[in-house]
Amino acid sequence: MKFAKYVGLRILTWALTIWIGVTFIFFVPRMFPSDPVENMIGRIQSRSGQMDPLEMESLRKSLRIQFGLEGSLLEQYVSFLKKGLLQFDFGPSLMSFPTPVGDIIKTYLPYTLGLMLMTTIFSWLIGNFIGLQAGFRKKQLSSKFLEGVAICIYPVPYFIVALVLQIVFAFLLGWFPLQSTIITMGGFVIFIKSLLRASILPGVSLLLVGTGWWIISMKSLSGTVAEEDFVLYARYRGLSEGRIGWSYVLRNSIITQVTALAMSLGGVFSGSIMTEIIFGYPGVGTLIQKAILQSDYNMILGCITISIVAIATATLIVDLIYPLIDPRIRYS
Amino acid sequence: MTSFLKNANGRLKAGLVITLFFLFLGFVVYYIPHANPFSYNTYPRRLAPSFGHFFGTTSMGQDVFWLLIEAIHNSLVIGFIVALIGTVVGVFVGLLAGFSGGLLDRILMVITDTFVVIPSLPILILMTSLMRGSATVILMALVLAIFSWAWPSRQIRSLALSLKERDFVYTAWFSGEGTVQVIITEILPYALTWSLSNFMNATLSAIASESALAVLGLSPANLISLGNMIQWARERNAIFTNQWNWIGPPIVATIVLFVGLFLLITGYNDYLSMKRGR
Amino acid sequence: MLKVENLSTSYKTIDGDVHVLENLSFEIYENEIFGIAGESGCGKTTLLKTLYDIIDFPMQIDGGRVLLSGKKNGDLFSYESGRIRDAWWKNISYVPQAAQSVLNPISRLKSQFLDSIPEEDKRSETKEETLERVARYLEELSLSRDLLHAFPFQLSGGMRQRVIIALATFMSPNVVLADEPTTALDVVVQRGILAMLMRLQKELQNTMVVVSHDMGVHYQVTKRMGIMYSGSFAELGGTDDIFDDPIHPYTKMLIGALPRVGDTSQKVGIPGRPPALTDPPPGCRFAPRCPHSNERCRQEVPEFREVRPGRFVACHFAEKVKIDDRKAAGS
Amino acid sequence: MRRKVSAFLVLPLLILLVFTAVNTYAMTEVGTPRRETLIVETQTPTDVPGQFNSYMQGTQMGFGIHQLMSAMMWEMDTITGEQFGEVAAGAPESNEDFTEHIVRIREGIRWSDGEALNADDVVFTFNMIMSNPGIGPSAYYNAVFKSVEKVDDYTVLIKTVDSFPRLALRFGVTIWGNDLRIVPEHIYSQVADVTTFKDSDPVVAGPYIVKAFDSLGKWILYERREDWEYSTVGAVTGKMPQARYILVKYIGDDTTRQMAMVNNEVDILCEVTPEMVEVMTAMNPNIACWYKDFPYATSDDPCSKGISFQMAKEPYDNPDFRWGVTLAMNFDEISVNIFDGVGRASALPILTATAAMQELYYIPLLPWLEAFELDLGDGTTIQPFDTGYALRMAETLKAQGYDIPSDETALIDMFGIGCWKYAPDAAEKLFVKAGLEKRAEGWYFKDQPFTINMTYLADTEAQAGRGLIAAYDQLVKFGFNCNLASESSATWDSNAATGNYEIGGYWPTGGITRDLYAQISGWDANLIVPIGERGAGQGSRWNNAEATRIVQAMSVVSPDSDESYELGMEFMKVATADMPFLGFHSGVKFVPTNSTFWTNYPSAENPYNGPWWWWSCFKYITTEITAVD
Repeated sequence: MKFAKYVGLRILTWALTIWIGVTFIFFVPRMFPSDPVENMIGRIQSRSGQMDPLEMESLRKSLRIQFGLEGSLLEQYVSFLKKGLLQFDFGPSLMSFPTPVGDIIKTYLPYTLGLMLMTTIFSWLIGNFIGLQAGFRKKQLSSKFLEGVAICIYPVPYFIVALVLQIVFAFLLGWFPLQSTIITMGGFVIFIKSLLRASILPGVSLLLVGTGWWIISMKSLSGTVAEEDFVLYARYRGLSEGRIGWSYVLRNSIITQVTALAMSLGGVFSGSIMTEIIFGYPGVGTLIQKAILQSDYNMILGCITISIVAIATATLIVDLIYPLIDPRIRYS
Repeated sequence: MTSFLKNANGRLKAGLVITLFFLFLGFVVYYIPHANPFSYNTYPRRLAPSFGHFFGTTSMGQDVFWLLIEAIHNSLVIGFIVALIGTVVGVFVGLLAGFSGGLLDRILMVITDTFVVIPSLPILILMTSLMRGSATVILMALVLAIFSWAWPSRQIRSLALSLKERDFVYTAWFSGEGTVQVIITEILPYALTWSLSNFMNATLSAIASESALAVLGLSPANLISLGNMIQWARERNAIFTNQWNWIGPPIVATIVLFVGLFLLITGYNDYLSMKRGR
Repeated sequence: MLKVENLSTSYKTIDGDVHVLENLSFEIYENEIFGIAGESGCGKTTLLKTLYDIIDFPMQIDGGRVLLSGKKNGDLFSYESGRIRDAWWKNISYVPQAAQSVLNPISRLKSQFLDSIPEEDKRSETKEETLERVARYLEELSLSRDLLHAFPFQLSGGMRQRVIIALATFMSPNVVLADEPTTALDVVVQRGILAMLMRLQKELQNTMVVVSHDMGVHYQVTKRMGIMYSGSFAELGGTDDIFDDPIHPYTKMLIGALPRVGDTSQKVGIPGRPPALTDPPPGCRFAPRCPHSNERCRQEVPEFREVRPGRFVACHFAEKVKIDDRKAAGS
Repeated sequence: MRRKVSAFLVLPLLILLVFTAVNTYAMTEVGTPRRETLIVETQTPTDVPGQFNSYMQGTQMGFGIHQLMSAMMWEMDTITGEQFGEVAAGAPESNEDFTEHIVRIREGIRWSDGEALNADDVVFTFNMIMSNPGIGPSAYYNAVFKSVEKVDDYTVLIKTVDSFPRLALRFGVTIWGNDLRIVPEHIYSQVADVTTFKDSDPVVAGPYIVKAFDSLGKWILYERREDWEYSTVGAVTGKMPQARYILVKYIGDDTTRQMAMVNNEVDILCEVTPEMVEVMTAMNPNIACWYKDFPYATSDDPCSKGISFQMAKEPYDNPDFRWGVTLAMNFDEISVNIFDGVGRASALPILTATAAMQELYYIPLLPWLEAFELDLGDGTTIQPFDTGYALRMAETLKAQGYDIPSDETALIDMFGIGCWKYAPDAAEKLFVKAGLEKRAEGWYFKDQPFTINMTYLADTEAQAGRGLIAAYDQLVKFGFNCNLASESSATWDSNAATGNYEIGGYWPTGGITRDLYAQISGWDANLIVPIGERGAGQGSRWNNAEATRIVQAMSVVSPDSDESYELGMEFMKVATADMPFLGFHSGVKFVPTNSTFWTNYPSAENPYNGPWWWWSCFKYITTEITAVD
């Protein structure tokens, strides 16, 4: 019964988190002077010179009506909560009017999710593996070396890593495309091949930075755990180092790392935005940037709402599986 | 001091040396009189490094060395403001939540969790792109600070929860001290030790966020920061024109500063845990 | 059988080496419970660690050795310091102090039992058979077999201690070292644990070494015991003998401080504190606290010698003070 | 500008080129033979891939859609600035008061499905726009047109509500393209709602059809029509577009773009910075711009960049102040700071000094400009026009080792007829005259410390952004206290419309046709609305009665008449005296091409068209670009 209460409380927090986050996102862009209608007129004007005054006036009027920007802020907010949160219907994109925001996000979301999931999971696994070695076998030269590498890579600003990879592997060596081109026509094999080619550099750059962090945190965690009584005692019991590392040190430190994984997802998402922009990888990150630059309220709301929901849900899931890996929570 | 030097680990020492060096550049060298480094055509353009211009000049005739000094200064200032706000607010909210418990704790934690979960970069992009018109160092720092308090407050809360159980707090409680007083006299010293390490961490991440925004072209246009310096050099194609003396220093400075701060943080934490272990 | 020969150990610190054990020599025999008593900081745990061959930085052996020898399943074995590790759990096992935190908090007890069983044993039987063996063993010790499915945090402190003792004795080692097995437990539970240890020893006919600062424990369970003071033995001999006729002034004070049935007088502790190992006094280390000490005590280290068969004492006046003090104790 | 790009970058690249050229370049990533595929950059990817209907909003026309497929009524020769009929057979034949216009339709154009393009399609298109409020310009069309009717299969009668002398100028291409694109009636009339019809497999009149497109919106592959001779281009020129395939592709950020170009992964880039040209030309000898060598860029983009004042605010409303700003700036330095001195000075406000405009307006105005005098307020005057700029810049650049022609005509073509003088003393007097006060701590206005807020658009147009930063630099050096801010287009567009700025780096300028009406109609003072409101044009809020009179007089005059030209000249004089916009250079565009696979791009040596790949005129360039071999 206690467990049910735990689950219930977590789900409530999850819902509240999303609501607060989304409300924040809804009001922020509307507090600033930028206006999607002006922006669209500006775009038309800047590509074809001066616009006839009469035409500008009539265009402005019709766009206001079409974009549904006439109602009061509160009305817009209520209808957004109703449609956006409950049905994931964010209305039409303003920069690609009248195509629904949902349709556009649907095209790009899988790529961002794929990249993020793959790199997050791999960097978590690799980082924790190396971190465990480094923390558990502190004295070995190889662990010191790996940790040193991690310390040097981790703090390097993300875009610098990405830039260096791009110049070296795409430009000088030509192993990978300069920009992520994914061939969506011509069959599944071609698609997968091009997807892999396009994802490797962005993936590796995310991996490098991400792994560094996991190495460092896992190292310090497992270093601490390795000095706990139960690990020492396991050693006195004559257990093999491998067994101690796996079943005693790793299992006890990984619990903390699982929580940290959930907490880090927001950061991973930010990192993936930078990757997408630098490598031209098609995804929600680039979409957000473009939407912001063109004050496409609906698109901004859509993308960020989805990412908030995704991250909050991932955190929820982690919290819900947490008892499975930590019996102390399960039984108390 | 001597015992500190004796006990400090190599990391802490290296981190301290690097960080102090940057503080020296940013807050001492910075005040040596020099021409406004932003100003164009102060010197001939594209000079190679020389004694007069340690890192040469840019395509706009600015002295790279002084740009770098100013950038370090501004980046550190942004970092410190953000870290200060984040740490102070974080400690306050965390302590409040941890000690009040009940409904207030729940509410504060839901809000905190929200800010941990919301992906910060898109919102920073959003806010900076909308308010660039009026952005200054302070404003930039304030925006970055929106996301800098949540994580510390979570940590401080759990620290508070565990401290709450300890004897001396009970004693203080029973001896009739109020919550606030207990917090100030008994808890804060603990929290402060932790805060110092958080402060450095927050500085680091604030500088990183500012740089990321700058590289997206979203930092204020005349703010000389490390990120903006990299961005300006990139805009003028310094990478491909081999003006390494221009794009190199801010990148190297960023990396070294980051590694330095990072070593300082981890070294300091190791030092603390070693001290506690004694 | 454990044999200690001229053993000296020290800790390396920034301020120089701290000599903890100085030139110890004694033997622990087969089929006995041997007790080591003494105040905290006297080197009990260091001795135990050395016996168990846990020699980790900053601790080191400066001289002498520990010899573990005996016979198991018909095979003779002999290990000395540095190799004793190879005998861990088969021939020698260890019940640690702070038993509350020595089990992996997140795995079930059955897997922790399985972990301790050597590969060669596991190969000859299935996992179920092994577990069945463990379960039966627990039942022999009057413990529930369901414990195997439990997590450490679900057990009470006493139960955890019992499980650890079961864990340490399951492989029937020749020597079991128990470090403060009853500390931090309430009296009723203590008694249960001690009874369990005694019963086990009786059944296994092995050697058990019990380290405790609590003289009561030694009185109850040990057959022979040594009393440590500041890194070496003050007195060593049969437990009953020592309790009946303590020779060393320190031993006397320890026993004198014990509560007795019907005695309502206020018990005083031993005045003063044990010397710092970083800067031990010359001569007899107990001298500063000893009511009988004289100039000789403060200068000359007393020899640890056999004053009568099986009875060793390190005091210049081992033969002399005996009578005076017995009077004093009687009054 | 040919600085050494070190062996570090060049050597590995050359090795790479030698080893991989044959294999890598045989096929493009979309599976077409590289030698038959012209790869062109598009500046923005689309979020609605597969949407080709130009009347559905959100369609990214610049993605090759309007360059290769759309049918325009009138197209434009970008070199001479003269229009010619594309779907129309010639200029409209209007009645006396310009209310009825006969438009003849070109015969011989067929849609890509074989149907003939005729008056039905044209009439349908007009009526479709007018009857669909969901189409952006619908309201405007209804305000302009009374009716559009078919006379016969190849003749259309258009009646306008008022006198409308500029039918072709307004509804044909002048700059970039035009919103009026003829659609196939037999397709669009079958569609329930043309504003939500994606038209994923478009039937077109242009020379190319869609072969494939990226569902992620980053590229579209076009294939030449089998019956290209019946396409618009075929019918107008009789020439065949050379490339069998054209791949229009989004390349990415500047770093990626130049790397892609150097690696021959793209043939045409839209616009780059001079620093990129320097690197690309050094690393790949096949890369060139409009000029092979310095100054590389064409200066004929019809949008001059400079600084725009918010003239509803004090003291920016004062011409003396604006002239003060003009004279406080050293144009030579600004020019070097923007594009290393490249670019034609475009000193007249509003009108851009393209080659054609320089001939038409700038040079005829030169005597007047030289004689033009400003009253400095203390009894002295200054003649602010400086004809020495071209020579000075030529000397400066020669000293840096560039090969600069010495022929005066060439120099004037390169650097313009002149700029405004750098006269800080005169500027100071003008500021004083405008009511400012110089104190020891700096400039004061109305007893308040005076600060200038300067804004530029961050995400686009490096020329404008750099120009404003250079201006900021100049004003700071002059002694003003200035703030510098960059805004995203989202913010700027609102701020520009509501007048929420002081000095902006923007380009409310133009000049491509002899008739200036389209360029100056937005400066009508009647369009001014108070600050904070959004008006129709006039973001700068220039309240000049004389200029307004000229604009209104011009609106009813035939664009081809001499009267229109005279009014244009007059407007320029009024504007110069009042300085509502300070122009720096004409639109300087570095538009690089790569002749590894394709050659004969339009260039200074062979200027058969402007290098405007992103304009609808690109289709006429495709017939000239030929394959190497």
